[in-house]
Amino acid sequence: MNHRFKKFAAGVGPALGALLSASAAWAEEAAAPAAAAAPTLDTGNTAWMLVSTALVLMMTIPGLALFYAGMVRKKNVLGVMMQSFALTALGTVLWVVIGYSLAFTGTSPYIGGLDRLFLDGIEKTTLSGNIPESVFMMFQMTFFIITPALITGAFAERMKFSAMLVFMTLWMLVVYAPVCHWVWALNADGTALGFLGAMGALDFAGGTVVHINAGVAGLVACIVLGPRKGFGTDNMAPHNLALSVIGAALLWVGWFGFNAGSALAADGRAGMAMAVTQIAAAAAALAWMFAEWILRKKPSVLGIISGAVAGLVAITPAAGFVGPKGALIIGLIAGVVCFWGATGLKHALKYDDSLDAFGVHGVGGIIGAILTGVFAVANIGGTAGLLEGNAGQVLTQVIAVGITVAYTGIVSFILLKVIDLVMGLRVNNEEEREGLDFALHGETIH
Amino acid sequence: MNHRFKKFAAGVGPALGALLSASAAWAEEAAAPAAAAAPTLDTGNTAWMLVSTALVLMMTIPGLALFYAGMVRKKNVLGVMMQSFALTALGTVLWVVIGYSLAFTGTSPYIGGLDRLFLDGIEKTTLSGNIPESVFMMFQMTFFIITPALITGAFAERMKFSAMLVFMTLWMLVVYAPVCHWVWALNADGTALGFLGAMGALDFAGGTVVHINAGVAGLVACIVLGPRKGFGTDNMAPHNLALSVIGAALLWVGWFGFNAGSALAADGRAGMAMAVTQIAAAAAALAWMFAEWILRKKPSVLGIISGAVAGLVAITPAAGFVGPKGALIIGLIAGVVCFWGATGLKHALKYDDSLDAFGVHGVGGIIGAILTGVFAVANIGGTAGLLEGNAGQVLTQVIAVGITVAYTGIVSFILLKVIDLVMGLRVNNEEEREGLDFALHGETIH
Amino acid sequence: MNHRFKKFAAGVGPALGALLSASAAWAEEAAAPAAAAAPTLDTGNTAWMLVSTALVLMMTIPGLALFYAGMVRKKNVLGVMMQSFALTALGTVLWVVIGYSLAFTGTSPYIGGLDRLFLDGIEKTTLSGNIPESVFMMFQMTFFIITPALITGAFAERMKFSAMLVFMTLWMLVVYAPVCHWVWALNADGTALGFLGAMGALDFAGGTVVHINAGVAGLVACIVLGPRKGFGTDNMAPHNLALSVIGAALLWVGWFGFNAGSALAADGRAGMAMAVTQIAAAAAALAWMFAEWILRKKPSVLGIISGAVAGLVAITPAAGFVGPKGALIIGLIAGVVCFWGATGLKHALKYDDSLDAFGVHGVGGIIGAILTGVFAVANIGGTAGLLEGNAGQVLTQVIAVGITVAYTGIVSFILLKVIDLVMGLRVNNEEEREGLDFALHGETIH
Amino acid sequence: MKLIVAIIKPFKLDEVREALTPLGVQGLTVSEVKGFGRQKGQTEIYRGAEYVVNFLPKVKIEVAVNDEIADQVIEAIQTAARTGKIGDGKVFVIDIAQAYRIRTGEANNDAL
Amino acid sequence: MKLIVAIIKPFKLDEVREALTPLGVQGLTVSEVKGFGRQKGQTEIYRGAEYVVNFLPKVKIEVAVNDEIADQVIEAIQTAARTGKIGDGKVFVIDIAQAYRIRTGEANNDAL
Amino acid sequence: MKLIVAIIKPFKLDEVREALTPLGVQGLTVSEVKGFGRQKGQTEIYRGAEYVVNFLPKVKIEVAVNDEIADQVIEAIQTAARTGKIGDGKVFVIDIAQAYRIRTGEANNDAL
Ligand SMILES: Nc1ncnc2c1ncn2[C@@H]1O[C@H](COP(=O)(O)OP(=O)(O)O)[C@@H](O)[C@H]1O
Ligand SMILES: Nc1ncnc2c1ncn2[C@@H]1O[C@H](COP(=O)(O)OP(=O)(O)O)[C@@H](O)[C@H]1O
Ligand SMILES: Nc1ncnc2c1ncn2[C@@H]1O[C@H](COP(=O)(O)OP(=O)(O)O)[C@@H](O)[C@H]1O
Repeated sequence: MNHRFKKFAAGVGPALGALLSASAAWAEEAAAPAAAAAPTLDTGNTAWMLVSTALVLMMTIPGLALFYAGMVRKKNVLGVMMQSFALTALGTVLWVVIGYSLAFTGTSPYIGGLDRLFLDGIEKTTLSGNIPESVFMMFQMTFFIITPALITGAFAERMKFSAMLVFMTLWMLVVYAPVCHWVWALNADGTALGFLGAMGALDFAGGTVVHINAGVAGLVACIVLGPRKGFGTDNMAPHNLALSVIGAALLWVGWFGFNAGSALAADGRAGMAMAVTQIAAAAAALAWMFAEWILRKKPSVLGIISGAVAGLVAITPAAGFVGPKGALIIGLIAGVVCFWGATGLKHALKYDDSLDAFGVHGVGGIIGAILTGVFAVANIGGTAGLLEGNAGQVLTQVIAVGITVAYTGIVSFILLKVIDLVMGLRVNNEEEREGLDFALHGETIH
Repeated sequence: MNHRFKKFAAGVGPALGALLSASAAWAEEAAAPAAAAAPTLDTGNTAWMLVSTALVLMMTIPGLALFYAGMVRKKNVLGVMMQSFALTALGTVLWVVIGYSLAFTGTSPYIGGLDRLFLDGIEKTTLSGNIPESVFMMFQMTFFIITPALITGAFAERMKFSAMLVFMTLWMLVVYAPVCHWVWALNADGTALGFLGAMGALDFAGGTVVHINAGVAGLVACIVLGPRKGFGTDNMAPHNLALSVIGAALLWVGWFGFNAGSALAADGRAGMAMAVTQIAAAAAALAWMFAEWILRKKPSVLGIISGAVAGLVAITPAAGFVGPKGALIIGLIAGVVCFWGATGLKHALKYDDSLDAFGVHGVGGIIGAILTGVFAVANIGGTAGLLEGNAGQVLTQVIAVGITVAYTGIVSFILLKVIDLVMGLRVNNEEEREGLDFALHGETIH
Repeated sequence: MNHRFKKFAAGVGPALGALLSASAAWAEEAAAPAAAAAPTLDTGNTAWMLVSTALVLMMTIPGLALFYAGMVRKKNVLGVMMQSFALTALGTVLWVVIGYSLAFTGTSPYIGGLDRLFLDGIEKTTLSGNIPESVFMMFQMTFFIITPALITGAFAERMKFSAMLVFMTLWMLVVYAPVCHWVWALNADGTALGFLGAMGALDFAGGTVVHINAGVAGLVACIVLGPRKGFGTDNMAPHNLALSVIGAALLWVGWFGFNAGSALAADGRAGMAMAVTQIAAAAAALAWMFAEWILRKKPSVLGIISGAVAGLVAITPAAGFVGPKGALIIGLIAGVVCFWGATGLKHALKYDDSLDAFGVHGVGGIIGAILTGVFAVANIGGTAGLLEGNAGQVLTQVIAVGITVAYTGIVSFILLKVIDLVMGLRVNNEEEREGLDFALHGETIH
Repeated sequence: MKLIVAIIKPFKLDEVREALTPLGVQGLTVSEVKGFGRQKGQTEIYRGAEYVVNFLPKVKIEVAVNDEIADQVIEAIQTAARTGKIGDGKVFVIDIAQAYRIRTGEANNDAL
Repeated sequence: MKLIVAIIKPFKLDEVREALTPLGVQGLTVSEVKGFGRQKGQTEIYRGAEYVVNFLPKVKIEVAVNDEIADQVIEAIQTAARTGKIGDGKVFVIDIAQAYRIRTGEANNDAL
Repeated sequence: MKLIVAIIKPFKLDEVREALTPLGVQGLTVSEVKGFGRQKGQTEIYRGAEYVVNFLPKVKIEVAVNDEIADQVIEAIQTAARTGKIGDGKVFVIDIAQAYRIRTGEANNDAL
């Protein structure tokens, strides 16, 4: 899914280049009687991408829904799960109607075209590289779904469900789709179309597109909405961390689809991506655990699972580019820095990022994106990083991060302010005290 | 797994026909030095079918077990989970001993033979198409397991565990096996053997075989058993909908194996089946949510997850035949109509379908089976539907639905009445009040 | 993963080799005439092994974590989950640093070498058979992780977290790595390197390496630590068996990766392994359920899920060697004997194996390992068992079991005693009464 | 005024509440409690380990009434809660010195 | 000594506790209860089935005080717990015959 | 008759119950409560946010006894529940005006 990968592949020769191309143009040809070079469907790669799609969907529901639900107070458990579930449904429809087209078609480096509205032109036999385009579209859909769901952690326990739906609808189309296009859209020849990709920015599975994007939007949202009533004074201890452990575990397992699936093939690169994903998650989990053990006297369950997620976030842009040793270091750094992001930083600046969408996904995404430029190994992903003498790559990464942060930050802010004026973002005090479960959804956990 | 698919394929010529044949005879040849036409094992398709089998098993345990358990009262949570778990074990043994043979062998259009008792003749090298027959047998087993488990939702919180086991044993052999044979059994040449299949009825992944079959049996069962004590007066609010959300999410994810797996290959048709599955689930979830929001003032978690399941049920027979737009419409219709089925219809007729096995699976299955005849696209599944000018297909679908409803309705009724006479179906009042967890299983949730 | 399989496959020659290799491989050859002997990457097998890795990870987190957490008292739920989660992270790092190298490299029949420290030498293109070595390494890692996690069931609710980490670190390197090497390490030509493997001992997926190893270590640990305060007098009823049902279900589903994945290919042997896994689990679940129903008057949820796990344990060494009928018998025996192991035996000997790590995994593993020698079918796994006239195989199995029991028993005992002296193994009474959740981790379930 | 404390079987709660309304009882407070008494506890078995649950789930009703209707209320509770089986529970009557309605500050009988 | 029993709205608990400390109240005991009264219950809807939850969550505070400060405590509780909306709850005052501190065996006022 | 209300540490429940049986106490009622007092609460930390849990889990035992054995019961409870550490709890004694056994309608001492 990453343009570098494509370029590298394209370098191997037209045949393989075609095999790996993700453009519709090629698919057309595939339908017509094809030349020797024409890509043919690989059942092994297709099997892996079908599974990866299922795994990434599982990350959002039930994974993320549980991870978040376990951290809120009992009165908001269902409301939090409702958000992830509703965004799954909403994101699916938006992606089909126009999102996919805006993200992956067209010839502009800034935004996609409208060729694929309602998935027009995707036939049973249409290929994207050597997998069906329907599968590529579905795999990408799951990223489109989880990104807004990640944001909900920042404003948990206080946002109106209706306002959340409106905000996310706009955000997915106005923020996600273009940023995705900038980083991952390809030309027919498999070279990068999006301007960030063309610039040479590396993002294997979504450090910028997914995590920085979501983390920064979350930070903006929690500041615009303001803290929960009683923040800092009332006891807001998590209701049931067992749910969060299940969620974190399913996120970890599902992340194999997220990262190794981003190789778009069941090959050595996917294997390496899976390995570094596991290594970074483990290293970060231990790093956070020991940091907390030393500083707070006790290693907590919430700590170790948060660390694992931090490591998974940080390795996301790097998977497919770095090796085991790089992953180990990225994980250790992410674990410690995100621990600080979710504790020191947040308390210093006093914003109420309820479930640390920014502290974990924003901070972890930024660390990962930059370290990708440090640890990239040429004969894994085709691009060398700082350690292999390509100092420039770090700068490229920093620029890509900066542009993403600025764009999502500004646009998210504007969207939220407008919606606040039009319909209001927050539930009233009565509803907030009563809890979103009953106040908004008429249900409670008994 | 769908005969149309086979027919269509068979049309392509003996080679492909062989590739898709499910008969042992062919497999023998495959073992021996084979002609050019002999099917060979495709590791990609096999990988996908191994995974699909795991995904569909996951739908029953823990998926369905959780979906149902979250909706009952605390005193019955374990009892409900016990039913799904025990049916998984029971169904496995029955399938191995005789079920598979009754469903997929023989030459009669009405019931299978006994060639595969205890799986005799399935060797390591035996192929079914280009996957091992052991894998095809396992994939089908998971459908045999989930169907009776779906029924348990209709009589939750009041049926004797012993009577449930006896009823399901008979039902799986006397109802499921033949209906499965009618719809999916094939001749050696890959053409339809079962009379419904031969008639041209379309059922890609089990609209009739699984959902209508289970839904109608459930309706009959809840009427024969009668309502729960206190139905309509006592507060029977779900104990913990968080469990139901997890369950619904796992059902959704697992359904990819159910529907895309029914392509029996990792190809473009599987990809299209996965896409329409996702689209219909999402559309139905939103449809139910908004219908409830408008009519009941609040969008509930139980509502949106019920809608998603309704959409998944309705797309089941249609996946592999319809395209994205058709799926969108099928989902929207299923969401609204099943909302009515689980609320208006049930309350109007006053039967106590505890967890809406009929309201969601019966109603959704019927909608899906009929709409498949409307939206079928020739160059996806090889059969045109009403919109492509093949009006007759709708009638074929209606007939298939009618026959299934009648058969399962009548036989289920007879089985239940007989068992009621012999051993009684219901727990006594004392046990029902105490809750099945302790009364039947000697355990409680603390 | 089993050496017999390699021998067998290697023995049959290019013909079968070709038959087992995937269409992709053929395509390659078609494109550029390749050297017949050179192994090429098979995308179908790789896809299945990527998925199997994810499935086995899912067995530990959240599977085993939930299975165990549901059986303890509320005050220890998080502490139990913490152990599985921390061992996942710890095991990953240990495996990468040195574990993998010790288990699978070198030329000694007793212990591996250091060629793969920090995974040195595993490149993107490095193959192991026809899958990437990175994937083989990852798949094996998940076994390295779940084995110590299984042990934690034996000393639940009373061991210090710090001491647990120290013990497991040593145990994984000093016990798991060598035993794994003895059974599964191969020479370059695919013949067995480890002395147990070379001896002809059959262990397809870890009866000795994983289950006996963990079960016996658990037994030793619970005896060395001594019983929980109030064992036999206080009410120690499971807090929430619904969690255990979810866990058991995920273990069952994940076990497909464990057993069918151990074929290291998506082929007929994997299909057969999946089938017998399902059959044994179901048979054992029913056997335990009916045994309990007869002896204790009520069939319990804890009983049926324990039976399923017992069957899965027992079939683990046998999968890939036995057929459906053998699996049925192995399951029935395992269900009844493990029921006795977790009830009669434990209460007779009065040790406090809190969650029956030995009663289920130790006893089940021993039964399975020995019965593998009885029911092995030559044309499934290449080795005949007693029933096919190869009586010697049973003896070989018994010897392998004996050696494993002795080694893990003795070394585990020494490690525990030393750690007890150095830092103490148990929490103090105050902490034990308060519960590990708060005492050790500073958190509680609210 | 009297505080009538009744410990009853949980499934009798609604019947008791309905029995009190006609007597003019406007409110009551309920808590989930566990009871130990003549009624024998249930036995739960987990992997062969038997646990006798000595404490059975009961519901405690606390209702404050003025002295006039106290006897009727006591009578009504017993009638509604009685199954005749062991474990039906108890009624205890305690004197209340003062009572207040927080919303209005009304005192004693007016507070009930 | 008096046992002051207050049934209040759950979210008022902290305010009430803070209001009592200045009066020298050193401890109190709290339990979660369900209240039935004039305040109407909420309606939950599940797949179209409506359940009126007659019993609303309340918190019961039990605080034993010596007679001197009883009236201030009663007053303080009401002030802190009052929202003016229906359902604010009640305060009941009961005489205590004896009181003991288990740790020391101290009796009556010294025990509080 | 007296209603003896004891607030104790949860893990002492069984000991207390066993201490009362020899005195002829046939039953008692238990509820889970939260206690606030001299004993300091625990601190839970979640991602660096510290929450002091002011309210500690306690168990409330309510046992109605006839006047004769009241003092022994009070004594027995204190002895069984005492650890000597802060937070052991309290015993309050309240007069019961009337008592009934619902099953039989028996009154007062016969009801206990
Ligand atoms: N002396 C007592 N003090 C307080 N509560 C009691 C007492 N005796 C019984 N109870 C409560 O009444 C319940 C029923 O009492 P039990 O002796 O089991 O049956 P019965 O009241 O029919 O004789 C017990 O579970 C307990 O909650
Ligand atoms: N007679 C009573 N005895 C015991 N508790 C009562 C009584 N009346 C009311 N309560 C408790 O007080 C709570 C509030 O009473 P309610 O009538 O709803 O409002 P208000 O006290 O403002 O009139 C009730 O939920 C119940 O818990
Ligand atoms: N005045 C009081 N009224 C009601 N309950 C009290 C009172 N004081 C203490 N308690 C209860 O007794 C428990 C123990 O009291 P505490 O002051 O912590 O220790 P100690 O009783 O040893 O001095 C408290 O947690 C609370 O539940």
